[in-house]
Amino acid sequence: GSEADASGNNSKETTLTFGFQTADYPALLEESGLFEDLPYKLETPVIAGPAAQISALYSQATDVGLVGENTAAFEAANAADDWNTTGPKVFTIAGFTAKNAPYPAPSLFVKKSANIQKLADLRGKSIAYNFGGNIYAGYVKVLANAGLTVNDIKPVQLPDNQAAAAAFSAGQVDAVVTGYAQIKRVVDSGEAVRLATNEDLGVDGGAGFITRPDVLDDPAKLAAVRDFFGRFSRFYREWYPANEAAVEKVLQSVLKQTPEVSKINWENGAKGRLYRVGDSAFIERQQKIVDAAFAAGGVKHQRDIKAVFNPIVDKESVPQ
Amino acid sequence: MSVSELEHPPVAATPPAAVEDLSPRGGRSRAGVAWRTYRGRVLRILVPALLIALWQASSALGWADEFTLPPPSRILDAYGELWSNGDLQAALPTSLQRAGIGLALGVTIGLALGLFAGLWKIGEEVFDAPLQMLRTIPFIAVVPLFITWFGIGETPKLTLIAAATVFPMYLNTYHGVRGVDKKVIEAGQTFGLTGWRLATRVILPTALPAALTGLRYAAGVSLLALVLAEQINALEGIGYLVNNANQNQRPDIVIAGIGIYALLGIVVDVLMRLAEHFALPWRPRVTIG
Amino acid sequence: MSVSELEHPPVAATPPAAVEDLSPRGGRSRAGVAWRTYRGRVLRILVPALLIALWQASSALGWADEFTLPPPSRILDAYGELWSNGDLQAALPTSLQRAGIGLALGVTIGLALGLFAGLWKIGEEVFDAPLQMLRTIPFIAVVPLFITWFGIGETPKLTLIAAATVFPMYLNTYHGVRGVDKKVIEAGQTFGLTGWRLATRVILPTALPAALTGLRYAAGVSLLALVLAEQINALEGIGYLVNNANQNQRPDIVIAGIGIYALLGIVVDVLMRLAEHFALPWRPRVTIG
Amino acid sequence: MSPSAEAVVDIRGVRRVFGDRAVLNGVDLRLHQGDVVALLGPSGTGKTTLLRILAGLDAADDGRVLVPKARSVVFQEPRLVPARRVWRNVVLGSRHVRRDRSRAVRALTEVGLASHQNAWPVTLSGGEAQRVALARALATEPGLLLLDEPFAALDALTRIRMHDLVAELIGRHNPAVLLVTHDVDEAILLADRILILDGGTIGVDVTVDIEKPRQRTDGRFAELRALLLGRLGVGQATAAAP
Amino acid sequence: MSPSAEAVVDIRGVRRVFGDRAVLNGVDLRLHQGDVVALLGPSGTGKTTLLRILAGLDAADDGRVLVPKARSVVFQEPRLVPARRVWRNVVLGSRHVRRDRSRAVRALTEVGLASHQNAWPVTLSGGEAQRVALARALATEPGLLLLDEPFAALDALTRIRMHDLVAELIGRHNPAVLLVTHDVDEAILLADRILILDGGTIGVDVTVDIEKPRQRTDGRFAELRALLLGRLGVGQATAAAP
Ligand SMILES: Nc1ncnc2c1ncn2[C@@H]1O[C@H](COP(=O)(O)OP(=O)(O)OP(=O)(O)O)[C@@H](O)[C@H]1O
Ligand SMILES: Nc1ncnc2c1ncn2[C@@H]1O[C@H](COP(=O)(O)OP(=O)(O)OP(=O)(O)O)[C@@H](O)[C@H]1O
Ligand SMILES: [Mg+2]
Ligand SMILES: [Mg+2]
Repeated sequence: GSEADASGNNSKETTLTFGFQTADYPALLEESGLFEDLPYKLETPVIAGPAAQISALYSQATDVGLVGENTAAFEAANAADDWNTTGPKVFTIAGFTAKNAPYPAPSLFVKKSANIQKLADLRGKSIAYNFGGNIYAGYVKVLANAGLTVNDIKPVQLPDNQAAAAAFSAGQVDAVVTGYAQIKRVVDSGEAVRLATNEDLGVDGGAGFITRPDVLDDPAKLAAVRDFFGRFSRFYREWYPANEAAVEKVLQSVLKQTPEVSKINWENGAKGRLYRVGDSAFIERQQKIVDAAFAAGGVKHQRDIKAVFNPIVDKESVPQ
Repeated sequence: MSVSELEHPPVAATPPAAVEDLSPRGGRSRAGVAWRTYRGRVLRILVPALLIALWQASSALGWADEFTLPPPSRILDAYGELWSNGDLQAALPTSLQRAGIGLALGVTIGLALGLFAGLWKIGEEVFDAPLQMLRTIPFIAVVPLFITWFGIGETPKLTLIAAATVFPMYLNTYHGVRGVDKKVIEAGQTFGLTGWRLATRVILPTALPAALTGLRYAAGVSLLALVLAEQINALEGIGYLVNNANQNQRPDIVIAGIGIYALLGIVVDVLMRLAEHFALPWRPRVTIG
Repeated sequence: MSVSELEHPPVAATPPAAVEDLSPRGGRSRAGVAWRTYRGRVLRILVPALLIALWQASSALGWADEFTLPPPSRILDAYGELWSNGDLQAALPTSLQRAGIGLALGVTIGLALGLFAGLWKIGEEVFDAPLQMLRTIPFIAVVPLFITWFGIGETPKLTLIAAATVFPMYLNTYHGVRGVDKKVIEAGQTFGLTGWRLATRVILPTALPAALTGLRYAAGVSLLALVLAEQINALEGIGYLVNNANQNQRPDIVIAGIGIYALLGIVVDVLMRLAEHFALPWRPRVTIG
Repeated sequence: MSPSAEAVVDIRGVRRVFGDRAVLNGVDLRLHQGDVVALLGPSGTGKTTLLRILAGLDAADDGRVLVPKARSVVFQEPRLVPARRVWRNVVLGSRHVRRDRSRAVRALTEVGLASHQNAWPVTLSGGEAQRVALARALATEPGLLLLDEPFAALDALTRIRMHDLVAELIGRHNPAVLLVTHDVDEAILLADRILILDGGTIGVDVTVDIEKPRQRTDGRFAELRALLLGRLGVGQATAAAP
Repeated sequence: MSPSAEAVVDIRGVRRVFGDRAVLNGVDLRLHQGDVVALLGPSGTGKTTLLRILAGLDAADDGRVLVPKARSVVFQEPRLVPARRVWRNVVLGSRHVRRDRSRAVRALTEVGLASHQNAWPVTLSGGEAQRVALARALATEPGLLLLDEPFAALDALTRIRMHDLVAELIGRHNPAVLLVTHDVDEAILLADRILILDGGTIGVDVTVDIEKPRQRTDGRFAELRALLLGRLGVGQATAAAP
């Protein structure tokens, strides 16, 4: 990181605390070797769940946190004050998605026996999902694209992805918004089919990286953030696709994934790239998701959420 | 020494060091009794009220920011919001019904097993180990299993609440039964009581204080279990409200929800105190001061 | 009737209906004692073993599919995997230390408050209401608040475990103290015991069975609380293992984790039984059959 | 004692060991229907232990124990169930408690406690509790009545009333009775036979053949009293003199 | 009674009401240092209630109660702490329990229970438990000793030994003693003054001026016994005859 060296001489004393939700990230970052000899100290606590991530961020236990791509937008739409006037309390500064992934997530899966050929057929059917993140975005876009409201279907909200997948696999619901890995069994056996992918639904999927304004105002921290995303971008572009064995090994040993699941995850992740959060088409898609969530009662206000997407590290994330 | 001397003792107003005056003291004592009675009620309300005042002050003085600990005034607004949306009105009956049914199931099972294991060695040998295992199951991790087995209707919710309440009831009943005075049990046996009648006439009434402790604890657990249970396909309920607020970074509603829990906890407690009062009239109440 | 007639009674082998033979029966009785002793140990192991056999059978017979309820054989493999990775070896000491410290904190506070509230009316008036409120807090919903207040180090984890264990300890101690025979307390007071010495010499030893019930319960709770606590910035620990496996479609590891919990639960139980055995030698153990 | 009848209590060579001390070390005892036997002995000598074995509450370590099925016991302590009102304690073993309330009240009236029928045991005085325990035992129809110092907490007048009550019950149901007491006069007044338990065996077994009602003024009474007190280790001069 | 000395116990017009029954209804009592007073009365008449008020365990509803600070009580039941070994029960109130172990053993030896010093209370016989309670009271140096039927569960010989023991303690520390008993002979043997409590007040208050050691054979003894038994409602013929 030569550019970071230039920005501050005592930046070795800067600590960047980057909260991840799963333990594979710290392991993969280390494995890649791209994050050695950093001009600042990097800490990578693992904090499960978006709510806990946001708490950690607000309480300054972390500087940057990994959440869903739309988490900050939902925060804005839920906030008591309009962030367009008060200024955002959190920014999404980067995002990560796997376009053209072989197993796109979130996707809509339906039971064959439920006789659902198109989104509109979901009327009166039960759909399982979990609140928050991409799954929820997928769910509200399913409704929006199908031209349905929550009153036209039987929504089944469950605590997490696993529970939703379990309900679907056990035949308790007609449809589910989830990833392929979770319900592989029923799809492979032919009991269920995929009806729509994230792209069909207008959900990018993947992760969002959020931070506080004061982190960006601190030059040393900002420099560290820029440096980090520069390396992180390379990590996804170069290292991850080229190191299938190493990645799967980490997924298996750290996350205890089965070889099958870890392979699915690697194949998806190998297509993964950071994207520009300043991209207007992207922001427009996010606005649609928030609007759809508002229609479904998932957020409290209909707000313009443009302001939470801060392109301050877009240059490092997506180098030309 | 004449009688009148004793009634108006010249020096006895300051009795010698080794003597103690245990006489009841008319006026002071009546005030004392009243004071003790009211002190109880007042303190029970005053202490929480003070905590709330401190909390509001900490916000006003900037010790805690709005996000870390929203001030009580914000919590009140949250109640207003929940009330005007009708969330609260919908949540309470639903949740109380769930908690109630689950609790009834769990307590019945726990009581039966506790009695059985307490009364008969073989009961303990058969049920104790499985129950010790049951109680250590982290329910949060078995939600998918619950859904697979019990579906997504009311069954998994009630099952979960019942499962969570069985153990406290069991453990306290068991220990209560084991703690019943052996001598009194023997007396019952001598007069021809065995099995069920010995249990209902001697052991259960005498173990009732412990069983009620279990019930009191289980009642609290049933409310807590709502938070887990109502993650499963619930659209109303206090647990759902809290979960939902938690996912939406609404600490004010989370704390409002905790407030409802606390209130319900106190209601349960008052009810249990009444129950104890009526169920245990024979029990002298003692404190050392 | 001669003595020899009595010792070898011609008809007394079938005594008249109204007469009962209470004689100890030599051979049979020794076998009986041995049988009762071993039956206990055997049943305690046999019952869980049978449950496991049933479980394996249910997989073999297809009552439950591999994904929702993997058979015991798969769970064994999971243990193998966790062991060879060194996860188990890393998890146990970390988690046990956390649970232990949290438990020690919570139990100390709970014991102190329980004694205080049990012994002095004012203690109850001051602490009972706040504790009744504390116990109804759904900890699962306050993990984010704990992060806000206590950061992401060990503090929030230990605080959470301690907070979860205070109440069971408090409640049982309190009820134990209140349940101590008034007559014995009076005897202590008469012989000049007051306050602390009355508590340690008369009330605490006599209330110990109840306090130990509380400890036993709190120990279980401390293990359960790990699942929540180890959501916060933990990279090892049993709670972490379970959470992680749950998110990564490894029901076998989830169940393996539950198995560890169950095992720890039983270990705790055995330890508590030993503790009770040594702490309560004065207590006759009774069952009615 | 009617030698023709079959013994209803028949124990032989009963041993009971606590730790390394044989509290009972070969006790033999036979009682027939209607026998009233008093058991004396120093404190801690094993009287209660023997009663517990006869009641079926404790098992002998060795020996042979045959007793009637229907037994009633007045324990050395009242042993009332604290959670049940006095009258319910009296009909504790009854099959139809409510229906037997009148029986309970009758028994309580006999011991002079009808007014306490609805009290909780904890509010009773020592003697009242002991009388409730007595009423409980007397309300049954036992084949064997075991009384462990049942009158210890009673004043002289109440004690006489209770003596009469017990005598009446014995007349009515004709059970075998074993009465533990420390009062030698009481033993002589009530019993047909007096035993002294000491050192783990029954050392003295005398038949009282003074016709009833017995008078303390009777020469044979004083003689027997002196004999028993002597065997209990109390010198004539100190206490045994009439 | 030494009229010149100041009374250490001075109660006047003490009332105690349970429900709507005045169990004590104006009791007056003065005791001086060294006074040994026996309290007789039918069962349930309020003797224990009065003792509890003197012990400071219950409050009078009305009246005046002055008692010494240092009081020892032998309750009607043993009231041992079940969770503490016998010797620790004896020095229950002591500040330095371990240091006082020898004192405990001495007291236990006096009541003949040195061998039970390490036993748990639950294993004691009725009389043994009562003797431990006695040892516990005698191991202190009270200004007022309250004894509620302390010898009820003891055999004749042990009872005599305990009488001696109490007399010795009284000689040593000179406390005021109030002894509740149902045994009229015992009252006459031990007390300087005998009271009978009945109907809520002290109806009889007689001074015993027979010189010690008192003999049951003494005419004045028999006379006093007859008087007291008469006041307790026991006819001469039945039980009071010497
Ligand atoms: N807490 C109470 N509530 C109601 N009544 C009570 C209570 N305590 C005692 N009594 C009643 O007061 C009366 C006197 O009781 P107390 O124990 O003083 O009698 P006592 O003279 O010691 O009798 P005893 O010789 O049988 O021991 C009894 O009738 C008893 O039932
Ligand atoms: N469970 C036990 N464990 C150990 N020792 C015991 C047990 N039960 C009784 N003992 C001892 O056995 C002896 C006899 O006790 P028991 O109660 O039979 O005496 P007792 O003759 O009834 O005396 P008392 O007249 O004092 O009631 C006592 O020394 C007692 O300490
Ligand atoms: Mg005895
Ligand atoms: Mg009394």
